[in-house]
Amino acid sequence: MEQGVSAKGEVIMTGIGGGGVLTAGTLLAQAATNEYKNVTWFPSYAISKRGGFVECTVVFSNDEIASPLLSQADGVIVAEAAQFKDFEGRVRPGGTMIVEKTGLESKAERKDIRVIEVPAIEAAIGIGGSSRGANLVLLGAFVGVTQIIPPELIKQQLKEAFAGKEKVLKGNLEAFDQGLNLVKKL
Amino acid sequence: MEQGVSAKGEVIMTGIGGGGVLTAGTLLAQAATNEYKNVTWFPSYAISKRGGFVECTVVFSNDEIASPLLSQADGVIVAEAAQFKDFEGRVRPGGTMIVEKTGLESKAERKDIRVIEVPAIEAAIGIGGSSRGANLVLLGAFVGVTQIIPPELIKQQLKEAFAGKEKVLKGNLEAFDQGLNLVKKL
Amino acid sequence: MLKGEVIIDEALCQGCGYCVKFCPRGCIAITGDKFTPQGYLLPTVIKPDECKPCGVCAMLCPAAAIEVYKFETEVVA
Amino acid sequence: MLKGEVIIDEALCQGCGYCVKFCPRGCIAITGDKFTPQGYLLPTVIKPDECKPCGVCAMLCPAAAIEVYKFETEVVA
Amino acid sequence: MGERMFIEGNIAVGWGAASAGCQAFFGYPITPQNEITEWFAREFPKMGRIFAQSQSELGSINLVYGAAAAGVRAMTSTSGPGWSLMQETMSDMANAELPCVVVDVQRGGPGGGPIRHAQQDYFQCTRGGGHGDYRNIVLAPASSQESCDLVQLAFYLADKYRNPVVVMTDAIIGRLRETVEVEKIEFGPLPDKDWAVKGKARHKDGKRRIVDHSGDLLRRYPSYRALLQSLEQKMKQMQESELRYEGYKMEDASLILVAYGYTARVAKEAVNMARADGIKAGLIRLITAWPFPYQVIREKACQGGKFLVVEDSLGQVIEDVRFAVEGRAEVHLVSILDRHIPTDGGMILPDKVFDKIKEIQ
Amino acid sequence: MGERMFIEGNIAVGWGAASAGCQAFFGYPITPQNEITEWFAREFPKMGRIFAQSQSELGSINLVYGAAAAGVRAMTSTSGPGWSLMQETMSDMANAELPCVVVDVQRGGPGGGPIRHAQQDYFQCTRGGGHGDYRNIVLAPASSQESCDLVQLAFYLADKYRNPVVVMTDAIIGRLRETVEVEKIEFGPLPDKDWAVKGKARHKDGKRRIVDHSGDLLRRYPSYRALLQSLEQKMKQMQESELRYEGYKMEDASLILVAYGYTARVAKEAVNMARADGIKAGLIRLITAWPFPYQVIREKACQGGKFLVVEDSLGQVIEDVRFAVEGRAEVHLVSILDRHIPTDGGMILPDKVFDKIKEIQ
Amino acid sequence: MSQGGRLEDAMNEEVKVVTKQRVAGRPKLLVPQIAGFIYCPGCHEPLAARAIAEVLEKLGMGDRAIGVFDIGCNSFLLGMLDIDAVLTPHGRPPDMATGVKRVYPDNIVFTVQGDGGLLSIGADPLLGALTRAEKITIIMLNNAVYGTTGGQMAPTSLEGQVTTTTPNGRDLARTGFPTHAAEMIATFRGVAYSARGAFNTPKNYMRTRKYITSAFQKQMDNVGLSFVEIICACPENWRLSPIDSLKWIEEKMIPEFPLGEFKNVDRIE
Amino acid sequence: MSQGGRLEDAMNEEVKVVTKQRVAGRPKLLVPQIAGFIYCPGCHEPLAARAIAEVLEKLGMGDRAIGVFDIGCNSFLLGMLDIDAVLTPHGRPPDMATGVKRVYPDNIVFTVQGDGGLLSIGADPLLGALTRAEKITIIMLNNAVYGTTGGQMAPTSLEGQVTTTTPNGRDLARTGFPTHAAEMIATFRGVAYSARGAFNTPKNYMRTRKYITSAFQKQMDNVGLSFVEIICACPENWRLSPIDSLKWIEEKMIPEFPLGEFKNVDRIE
Ligand SMILES: Cc1ncc(C[n+]2csc(CCOP(=O)(O)OP(=O)(O)O)c2C)c(N)n1
Ligand SMILES: Cc1ncc(C[n+]2csc(CCOP(=O)(O)OP(=O)(O)O)c2C)c(N)n1
Ligand code: SF4
Ligand code: SF4
Ligand code: SF4
Ligand code: SF4
Ligand code: SF4
Ligand code: SF4
Ligand SMILES: [Mg+2]
Ligand SMILES: [Mg+2]
Repeated sequence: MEQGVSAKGEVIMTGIGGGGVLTAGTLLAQAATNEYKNVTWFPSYAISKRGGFVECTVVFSNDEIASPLLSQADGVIVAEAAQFKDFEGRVRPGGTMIVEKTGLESKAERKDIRVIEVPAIEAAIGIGGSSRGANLVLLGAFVGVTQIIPPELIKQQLKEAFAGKEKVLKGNLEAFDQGLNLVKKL
Repeated sequence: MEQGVSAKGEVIMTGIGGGGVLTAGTLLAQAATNEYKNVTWFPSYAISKRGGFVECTVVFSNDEIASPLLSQADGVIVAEAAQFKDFEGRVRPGGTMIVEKTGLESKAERKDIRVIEVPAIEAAIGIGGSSRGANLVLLGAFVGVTQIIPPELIKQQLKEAFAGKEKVLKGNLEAFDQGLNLVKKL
Repeated sequence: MLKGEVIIDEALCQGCGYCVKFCPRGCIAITGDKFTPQGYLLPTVIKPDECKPCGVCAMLCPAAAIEVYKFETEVVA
Repeated sequence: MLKGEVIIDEALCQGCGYCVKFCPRGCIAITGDKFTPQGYLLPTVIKPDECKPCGVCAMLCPAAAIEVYKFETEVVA
Repeated sequence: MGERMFIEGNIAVGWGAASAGCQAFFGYPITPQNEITEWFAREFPKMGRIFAQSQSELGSINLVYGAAAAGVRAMTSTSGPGWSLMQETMSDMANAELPCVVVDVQRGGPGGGPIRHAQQDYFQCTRGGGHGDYRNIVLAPASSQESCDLVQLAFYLADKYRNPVVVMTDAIIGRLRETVEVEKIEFGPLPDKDWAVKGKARHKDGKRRIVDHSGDLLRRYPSYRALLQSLEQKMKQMQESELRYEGYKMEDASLILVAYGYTARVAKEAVNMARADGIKAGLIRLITAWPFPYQVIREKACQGGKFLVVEDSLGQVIEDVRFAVEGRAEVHLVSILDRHIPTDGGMILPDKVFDKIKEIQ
Repeated sequence: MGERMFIEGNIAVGWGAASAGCQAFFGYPITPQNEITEWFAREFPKMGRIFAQSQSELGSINLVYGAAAAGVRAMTSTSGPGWSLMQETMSDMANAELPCVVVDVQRGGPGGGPIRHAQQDYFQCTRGGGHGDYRNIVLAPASSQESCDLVQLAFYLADKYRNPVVVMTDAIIGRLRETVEVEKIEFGPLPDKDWAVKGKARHKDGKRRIVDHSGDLLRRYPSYRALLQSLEQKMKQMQESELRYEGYKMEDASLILVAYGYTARVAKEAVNMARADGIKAGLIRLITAWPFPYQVIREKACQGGKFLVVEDSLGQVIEDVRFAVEGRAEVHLVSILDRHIPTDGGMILPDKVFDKIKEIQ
Repeated sequence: MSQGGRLEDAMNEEVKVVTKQRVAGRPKLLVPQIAGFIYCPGCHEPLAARAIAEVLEKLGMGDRAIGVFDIGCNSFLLGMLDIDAVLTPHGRPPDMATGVKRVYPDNIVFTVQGDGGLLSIGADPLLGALTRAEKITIIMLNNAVYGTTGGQMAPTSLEGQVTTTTPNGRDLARTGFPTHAAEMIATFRGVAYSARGAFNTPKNYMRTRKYITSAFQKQMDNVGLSFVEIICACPENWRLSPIDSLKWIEEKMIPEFPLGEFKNVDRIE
Repeated sequence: MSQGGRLEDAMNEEVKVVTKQRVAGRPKLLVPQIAGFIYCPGCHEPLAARAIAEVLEKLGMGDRAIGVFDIGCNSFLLGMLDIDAVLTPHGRPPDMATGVKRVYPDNIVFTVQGDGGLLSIGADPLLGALTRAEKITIIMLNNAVYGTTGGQMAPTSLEGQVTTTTPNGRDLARTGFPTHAAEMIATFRGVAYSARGAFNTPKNYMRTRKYITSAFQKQMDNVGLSFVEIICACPENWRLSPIDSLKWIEEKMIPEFPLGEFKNVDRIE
């Protein structure tokens, strides 16, 4: 097994409940299990079960993973623009933040991190007619920018997850690719 | 209120369950409440609820009563001859032991206590035709020997307890008196 | 003329469609182009004039999002 | 001739009197002068010859203190 | 003013509750507390107060929850197995901040155990008992008189802190008959139970009241953290203000016995025996088992005293004493294994304690 | 040999139980353990093993009692409120000497509390929990892998000591998905369960067997005292033989963190951060919460170390640590009040612990 | 923002409103769902809150009613009903209601519980209250699942119903039969009233409201325990749309759980 | 020391015994009461042990039976029956019986419980077993009181009955109505058999023994849960002599609790 691109990966992903964020995080984590000895995926719900904020944290490493909960991570993906300010502080210095552009009202204050605004909802609607794929667009953008893991692994994961559901699979792959593309120019 | 005969009284009474021993002990304790500031009465049952050994401990004093449970007491009344050996050790040096004579097979070994054998069952049968009053005979003998409390107080107590039940009262008073008489000669 | 007015609170509506199903006069419909702030499809009173304000839509709205009024009017002009 | 023998275990009997009450032939009685080791009044088989050993006394004895036998005899002498 | 009675601890509990204005008692039979339930069954209807026999100890405590939520003083009593069954609701009442009094007449354990005395529920009583972070004040009477008085105190403290209070007694104290002065004790004023549910019509402001054990619905507190902080605050205040113990011949004592309930009586006798023998023994008798007199014991340990815990269990109080002395003093134990008869019929008697005193002094 | 899976702690519990040869699971829904019950509902019938949804947590533990009495490995899982409901029977099983495994996936308390993580059942788990004198071994997994492995160990220890074993996890460990090697672990031979009830026909000697939680009927022990002595002996042996903990960077550590479960993971990260900063921090991670490593901690305290307890409660483990250090060392706390969000959504995160390390070092 | 605007349209037409009257809408005792505690779209449980509110208003008992709510989705009703309320540990409402009622015998004291909460873990308090013939009203929402905890089998789950603990459908041989609460409770002597309603049609809603009225009335008349079971859609755990849930109630639930009154007596002999 | 001596007398008369056969007496599976755990004189509970022993012997199931006993006077049966046995915490036998039965489906698993233990604190396990239709047998001894704890009111106590918690007689308005277990349990779909017997006459004893036989047979045929209630004298707490207790059963108990079978089906639909 060839060593992954990165020796250790840390990602926090946040958004509004309903599964999208958790699913995208799971895809990333599952993909990483092929490359890393240790992978952790941790979901965190807010108090209410419906419509509240959720976040998940993914860590992968060939060394022992001490804490699967992180104060700060190298990568942070914010799927709900309103949460941008809450999560700006949770990026490690030198880290990357991917933010949904739709609804984004504030600007980054930190200078020691890279913040990339991605019009994921727009892109998703462009593909499937609904915002559903937005999380995958964001994930694509994140993987594209950070090269944290080979994109093919995520695609492989998608194929396994949606085996037999060709239409859904196609839309998801497209959304993920769109994310990769959106950040190519960067 | 005149001070009672004794500044502090301690009695352990033991026998076979069914209430007789506990009732006799209660009479003594109730009687003592008229003379003493503090009185304790403690019943102790063996494991089984029917037919097991019971014992009760009565303490009265004008000072605080530290422990209502006693390793040894000044007075010990054994209503079941078979228990004689078990309780010989629980008499304080210089104390008095009243033992049912019927069935008594062993002799006292201690020289530092006074042991008085009382044919209480025999006496009770003589009075009421059954052994039922034996505990009161023993109590009478004990009070008679030790003068631990004025006998009238016990009789008063009996009168209150069996008010309206003249026949029972009469038998009980007779039994108690019989106990007092049996030890008069001593 | 007795008429009905049906007011749907968009902040409360959860788009279940019960009002649509139970209006005996077919006054309400989910037209598919309007969303509540929570993102649910929002029903619309499509035939306001048909409403004989029976209150059934309000009665079975789990969100208690519907208020129904009856009123009489006369043309002024 | 078929006869019954009823044996009451005195160590077990609690003197409830059920055997007395239920013997259809009145064979058992509490005579009032015998006690069990626990001090209960002990029943006595007062009419041994009447016992057609039906087993009822044993069946309803809570203490299972009764054993009933049937036997046939012939006079030897 | 009070009435002098010659009654056992279990009965004294009833008179104490009646004196404290308890309005509702719910109980389920269990030895050795039956006398309590039966007392309420007998006396409360006569007083026009509420008695109901519950379907179980779960029922007992949940009925108490209801009556307490309605704003009246309510209580139940039980023994070990039943006490265990109450733990979920005890935890809920701590969260809901509902006052109530629960009497645990300790019997032998674990499990079905023997139905006679023991002192083995100390951990369960003093560490909250149920799940989650909370504590109850635990009062431990050592006489009939105290059974009466501490039940009254328990009601007062329960209302003061809006928290359950446990009266931890045992089968010996419960059955010990003594002369008792039954008298209503005044502890001072308490705020109205404006939070209680009574139907809106009974509230001056006409607004609804909610009793909630989750802290979630309608946000009694702005956050879970705020609730916890408030509970912590309450626990601290109880610890600071409600510690009660009796020091007996402590001034010059170099060997200090620690005990509660019936074994405290036995220990006191042993102290007397030791003193008569010239041994400088003293006793710290826990009146509150929680809060626990850590500081008092620690100070004594710093002064070089030795300790002897007397408890009818395999050793629970001793852990708190060892915690308090912080390794500075020897801590010895007379335990349930030292009963005078090696069956469940045995008790810890004064001689045994005195022997131990002589052995370790 | 094992199978590599990417699964959450709650699921790992299931695979661990299956590997250990658990034959019967009984459970009642409660968040955050539902995944466990649902796993057994899904997988056990396929394996021809017993699953039944119980009517309540009382039902869960009592069904387990039955299956355990019948001689098979049986378990249940629950969370705080349900755990409280089980205490009567837990105490009974200790007396009856019945092996079983109970998983408590801790959530917030007291009472209904929030259904998310917390670590507030420590006292209840480690002090026996129910009435009477007894203790259970308490295993505290800190990862999915350990959730799988310690459940297997739990079954072994339960059978070894004929005593319930508690696996105390929390909602974070329960939901944390990690790579797990699922493999049957061999712990060595155990005696036959010759004491189990199976109908006389199944016993070689043809004689009846009785499972009794009172110790009274038919006198399993010659006296109550003998039973208690045997229980005490068992507790001592567990304490001597079953202590398990992980020491992390302890050799030269002068600031020692103590934690279990999820906060142990967080604490480990904080130790790494401290070390990177040149601070000599180390970690004692409890694998058994009872027995507790008193001696280990005491020795470190004697060497002059400082302590920092990290636990998601108002402070329970800290009492054991303070007990261990006997006043010889400072003991600090990062508690539930130090969560990163002041609602129940918060967790204790590594930064907070690291800040505290810097503050106290 | 509100929509509808029938009235505004009328204004434009230069008509004059002669009378305007509210015909239907939120009852006064009903407060909106609380943020963070919002029922799933199409859930019938909030309709129970509405029905109770309407009945209490009609009886004029809103300020003399005390609701005792279980843990469960049904507990959100506590937030919605503007009356004094007690939240209880799971399964315990009949006990707390008893405690409250014994203190305030003149108030209406009722419980709201799920099918899981009443019929499974709630057996101890339920049988307790039935045995003692407590003068309380128990309202049970039957959604054939444990809703809150994610859709496990309940005592009321139907044969073959897929739940998270019966992934292959409920197998009666292994799990027993659906409990018929209204019928079972009616068999107890201390019960004055028992009925089962539903909210799947306007007619059934109104019928159910009548059942609740009768139940409260029995309590006010001090006759005995009264009970109302209400079949409620749980689209979330049935994995159906709200509209399909109505169909499922019609085709599956009601055939198993017939609607109607099972007991109605004015005096218990 | 044994008495009776009919045979010895015969010997004296110089007769020869031709045949001798045991007609009645202690069943093999019945061991004597254990010292320290002895029923009160006239208590009917030990007769339940006898009846069960006789039935098991007849069915040849003595070594395949497992008894699950509650805490209570009824728990002394555990000592008397020479079969595998489990003692449970108070009220829980149906749970333990379920656990055992699920492990050994081919054994006869039955419980013995008091009326207090089954109908009051036992509601949780009872309803659980009824709901799941467990294939176990429940035997309930109805003595109208909590015997062991000294005679408190039980759910089965009669109107006006004096107990230690109803010192002025049971007041139905305050405490509810006597529970009719056999009838109530018969209403559950998962139940195959339900009956009530008594031991107050030889005929009733034999009838009750038949009920127990039928109940065990249903279990062996795997039909459903089976239940037998047995009215038992408790002279101690009724404060009556054993003989007067029989009269009380006849005149008070049986009119309230009629004897007979309330359900007997070979297949549950
Ligand atoms: C003692 C205890 N056990 C389990 C739970 C978890 N729990 C919360 S609500 C609930 C039941 C939900 O089902 P139901 O009563 O049918 O109500 P619904 O949500 O369907 O309205 C359960 C099991 C709990 N809170 N407490
Ligand atoms: C949890 C719990 N609560 C209470 C008790 C006390 N207790 C022992 S037996 C018993 C009930 C006795 O009544 P019943 O079940 O009718 O049996 P009986 O003695 O009349 O045969 C009770 C309440 C207990 N052991 N455990
Ligand atoms: S009030 Fe009646 S007619 Fe009008 S929209 Fe509503 S349901 Fe339709
Ligand atoms: S019934 Fe209410 S919630 Fe449902 S769609 Fe209509 S307005 Fe919205
Ligand atoms: S029935 Fe049995 S116990 Fe009763 S008197 Fe006869 S022999 Fe004795
Ligand atoms: S066997 Fe029958 S006839 Fe003989 S004594 Fe017994 S009951 Fe009477
Ligand atoms: S889970 Fe079911 S019962 Fe709960 S709110 Fe959603 S639809 Fe309603
Ligand atoms: S108390 Fe009653 S039930 Fe118990 S043994 Fe005595 S007579 Fe039988
Ligand atoms: Mg439900
Ligand atoms: Mg009974």
